[in-house]
Amino acid sequence: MSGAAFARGYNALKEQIDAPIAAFLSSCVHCGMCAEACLFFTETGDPQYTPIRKVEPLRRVWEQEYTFWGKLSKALGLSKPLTDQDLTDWETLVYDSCTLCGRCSMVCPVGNDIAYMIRKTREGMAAAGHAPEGLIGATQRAITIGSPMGVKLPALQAQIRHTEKEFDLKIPVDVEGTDYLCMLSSMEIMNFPEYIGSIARIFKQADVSWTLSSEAFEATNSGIQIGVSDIAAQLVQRIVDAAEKLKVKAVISPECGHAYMAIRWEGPNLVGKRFGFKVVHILEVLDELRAQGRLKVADRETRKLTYHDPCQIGRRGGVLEQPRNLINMVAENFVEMPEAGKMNWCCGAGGGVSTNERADALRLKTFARKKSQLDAVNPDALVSACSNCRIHLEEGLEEYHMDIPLLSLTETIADHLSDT
Amino acid sequence: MTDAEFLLWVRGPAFNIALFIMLAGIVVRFMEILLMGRKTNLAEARGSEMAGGLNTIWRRTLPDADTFRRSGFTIIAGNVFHIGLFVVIFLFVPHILVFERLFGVSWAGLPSNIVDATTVVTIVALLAVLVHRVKDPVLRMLSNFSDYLAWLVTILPLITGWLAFNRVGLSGSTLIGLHILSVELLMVLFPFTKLSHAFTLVLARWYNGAIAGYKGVQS
Amino acid sequence: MKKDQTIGEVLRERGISRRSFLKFCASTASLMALPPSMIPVIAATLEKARRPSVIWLSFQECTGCTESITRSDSSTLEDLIFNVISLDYHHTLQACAGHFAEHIREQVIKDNAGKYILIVDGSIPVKDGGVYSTIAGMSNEQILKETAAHAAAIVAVGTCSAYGGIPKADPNPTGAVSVSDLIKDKPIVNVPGCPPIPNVITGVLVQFLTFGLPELDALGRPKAFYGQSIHDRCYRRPFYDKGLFADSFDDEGARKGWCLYKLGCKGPTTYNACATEKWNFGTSFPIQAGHPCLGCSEPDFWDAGSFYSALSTPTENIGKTAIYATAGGLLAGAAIGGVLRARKQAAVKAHQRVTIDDLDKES
Amino acid sequence: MTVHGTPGTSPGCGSGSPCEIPTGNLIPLLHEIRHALERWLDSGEEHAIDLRGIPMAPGEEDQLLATLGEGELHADLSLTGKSVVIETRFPAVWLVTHYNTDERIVGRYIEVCEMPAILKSQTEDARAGLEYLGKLLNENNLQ
Repeated sequence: MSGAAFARGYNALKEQIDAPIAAFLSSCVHCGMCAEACLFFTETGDPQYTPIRKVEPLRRVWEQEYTFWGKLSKALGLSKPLTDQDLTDWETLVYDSCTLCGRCSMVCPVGNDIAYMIRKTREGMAAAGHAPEGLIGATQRAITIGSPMGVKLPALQAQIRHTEKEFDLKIPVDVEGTDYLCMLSSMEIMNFPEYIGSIARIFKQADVSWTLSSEAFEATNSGIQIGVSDIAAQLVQRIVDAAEKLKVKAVISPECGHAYMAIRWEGPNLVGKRFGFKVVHILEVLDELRAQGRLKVADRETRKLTYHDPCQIGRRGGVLEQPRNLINMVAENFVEMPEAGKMNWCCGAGGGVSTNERADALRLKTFARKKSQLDAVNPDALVSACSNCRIHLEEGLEEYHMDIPLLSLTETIADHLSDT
Repeated sequence: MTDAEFLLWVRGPAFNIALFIMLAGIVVRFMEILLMGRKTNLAEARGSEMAGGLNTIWRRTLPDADTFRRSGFTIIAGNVFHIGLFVVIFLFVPHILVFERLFGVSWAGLPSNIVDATTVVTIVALLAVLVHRVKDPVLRMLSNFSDYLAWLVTILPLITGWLAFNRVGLSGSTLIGLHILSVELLMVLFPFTKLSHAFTLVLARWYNGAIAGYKGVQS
Repeated sequence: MKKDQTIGEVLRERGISRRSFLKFCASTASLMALPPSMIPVIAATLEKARRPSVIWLSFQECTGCTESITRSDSSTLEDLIFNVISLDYHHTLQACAGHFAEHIREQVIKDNAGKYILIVDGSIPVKDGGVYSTIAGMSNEQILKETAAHAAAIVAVGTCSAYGGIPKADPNPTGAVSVSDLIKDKPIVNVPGCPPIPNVITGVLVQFLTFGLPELDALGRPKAFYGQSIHDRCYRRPFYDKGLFADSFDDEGARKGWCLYKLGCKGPTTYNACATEKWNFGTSFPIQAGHPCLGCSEPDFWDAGSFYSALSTPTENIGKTAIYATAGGLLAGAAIGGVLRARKQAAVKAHQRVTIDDLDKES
Repeated sequence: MTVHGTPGTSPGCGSGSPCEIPTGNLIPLLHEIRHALERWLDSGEEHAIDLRGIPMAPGEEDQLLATLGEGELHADLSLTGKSVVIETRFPAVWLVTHYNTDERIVGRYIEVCEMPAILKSQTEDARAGLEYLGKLLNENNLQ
């Protein structure tokens, strides 16, 4: 471990602190309410998981570098400077026990956006070499191979061929001048290939002009999860380049929650310029098609369905009504879990936690929160719109011996469309 | 120093010093925050920063039902002592006279005996908050010296004020003098402890709401 | 009149009935806030007490205190006590003057050494050798020290002698001090007030004759008379409790007799018997007359901020302080904020690009 | 008993206008008198209340006096200034008022007893009277 790495991390923390963070840290009254909003605390009862505590390295840097009194007390030896050991101690708190779900940011009485600060803290942690192995590997694969899961173009092409054959339709690739460039997450290629077919069927019926890109199909962004803006910008740039090359009007984020966050909200800021195209989530596109009457439903789902709001799509992304409109279009019996919507509980796998094998046991433990939410409504099937959530939900349901089928919202829509 | 001299000192030079430190401190703290700046958001906005910010400033005062259920004690005790402090500070006629001297405006106060009762309730709530802070594992872990100091300088004026109003123990001048002195201690520490949340909270809530509002997200 | 008579003997000699004496004892007991059951005890003790010799010295004063006791418009029960004490020397009242008067003072000191009571009104100027007030070529300080040396006890009547009073008010041109500033080795009973309530002056003497040196508060005042504040005994206190205040001297609240706190009443910090004892034979007292208490029985009452600004308010110009503080804060904030901003910009400039090779700790 | 609304009294505050808020001392005072009267009847224990020691709003004392009323006995004493002793309409409850020579009140007590001490003949005075009577007889050779 080199001192140079710590200096780089320390500087990264200094770079991240802005007026909102200064306002947040000035306002914290140590009331502890964020703990009750965090599933890592509620499911373990361990006070170290209190969200605001996770930003302690950032707070120390703020206090000692950016407040007059903090600087003074540091000079007088009244406060300890941040050390590399502190970062080592905080690594599991910043990465393993935070999904950046932002639920704490909703309950803080003084209005602190704690998730915003943890995201920033990760910049310093990663730059100082304190990111978890799992995330480092995924990030390296994303840069070198093009996808965190190591999915390469041939794998996608195989899925495309398979899907074209299965549904007897054509999937456009690298078509210039379409309305939409559709992005995917590698989980959708590897684990849930039905997604590609669903999109193709829906768009065919609704007569949407769209394409995939062979140069940029991966929408997920490990750079954001690990907290390295430089890398995240590189990954976003690939999509920007593809979108500009294909001259599309808009880029569609896949169901994956943090991919949406990465392209829609962080993307322009990462690459440092406004996009010349729109970025929309697939649910926004589908709901718009629904509103325009371009989706025709053949039959309606009779099973009792409930919907899990992926944090980055709902609470942090603002796509809350669209999934409900869409489910109600195809289902007769849609029920809400308690606290659904903007206050929904995270599945436990977001923010890179699912990529971090070290956190597996903790991640499964916190699934108890989702279980109790599900138990309250006892649905026949669970719908969601994030492949990362889906993988973890499946694992969790199995772990807790719950026999509830898991559906992708896009696929559910596709399955109930009339073929005409 | 006789108690008359003491009262004169706290009403005179000491008050001036405390007021100066508090106001200058607040301004400095504000500028420390604001001058840190914020990058322009380049993502296409879906909503309004201003609307989100303003909404969150007041909306965050009211917790949602489930948060209330989980953090009931913190919310109730917190609200009781905050509302109590508001009533005691801003609706007690002798206090309003101080604000009148400072700002030139005054408003109607509450009957003093109601303020007196509110003071007792507020003190009890603050004591409960302290017990909670010491006993609750999360709060115990989060708490540092500054938290207890802030608690102390908040409850002291309430206690001394109650004693002064009810004229317990010492002479009238000493009681009022001690009360004013304890307020001055609060004023001096106000900008430099977490008590500063009283004004930075507006910024914090605004930023939170603005970040959300820009994205068209509820907060 | 013989010097060693008891008070009872003097009274009987003067044809004062026992009932009249009881009546006097009753009003005195009331004044001392003693239960009426104590009246017979006071009567019995006082009757047997020796008739004391008294020297009254007046220094820097306005004669208000003497006026207070000797109001000539009526003969009062309080006169009784002055009839029985042997007021041997009083600067202002004595008929004789000049060297003869001073001779009497010296004689009394000599004849009653260690037994006489010294009453002082007025403060003592000590600046410039005490030239600001002299009697028969002696400075007040000299007279006081000489007379106090053989006194049994000293009663400092009025706020001037008790605490310096108005002569001592800022900037105190004569260097006025109180009796207790100069005399440290004698029991001193302060009877402050500007002037003190006449009954209280006699009451203190009765108390002294009856029970000896009274219990004093921290400011040397007999607790029996100064034990409670004006505020605590004020009939307008219920208005204070209910938050009903007069805002000016001629508003509705003033007419309705509401609390005068906002008009600067010093009742809460003033310890005196005005609110129950009242003035002019129980007719009224300042608050009842519609004027806030000035706090005249407290030290430095003249310098304790405006008579008309409320006790809770700061005495100095806080509006100005607020403006200076804000301006100072803006300047300091701009300077500090500028430094912090520069520090942040330096950090941004010092940014080292993070690549995937930097992520591994081993790298 | 309507204490607050006793006819004939016009309570005032300060400069004579009606007093909105009484000190609230009136009713407790009447209770004190009642308890004292009970004790005196039971055990003969006497009780006195010094009205000057109790804060009263202007008019409240008038209300008290109107409530107590005037009973059968009214004695004017010529002391140093007048003193007036009346038995209120509640027997054994006395009102003793001392005036100075200007007929201003200098003291006022409510006494609960058989007879206020000030009414009783004083042995010291009696002794002096006896002496004077003897002297009178002696001087005039009336033995």
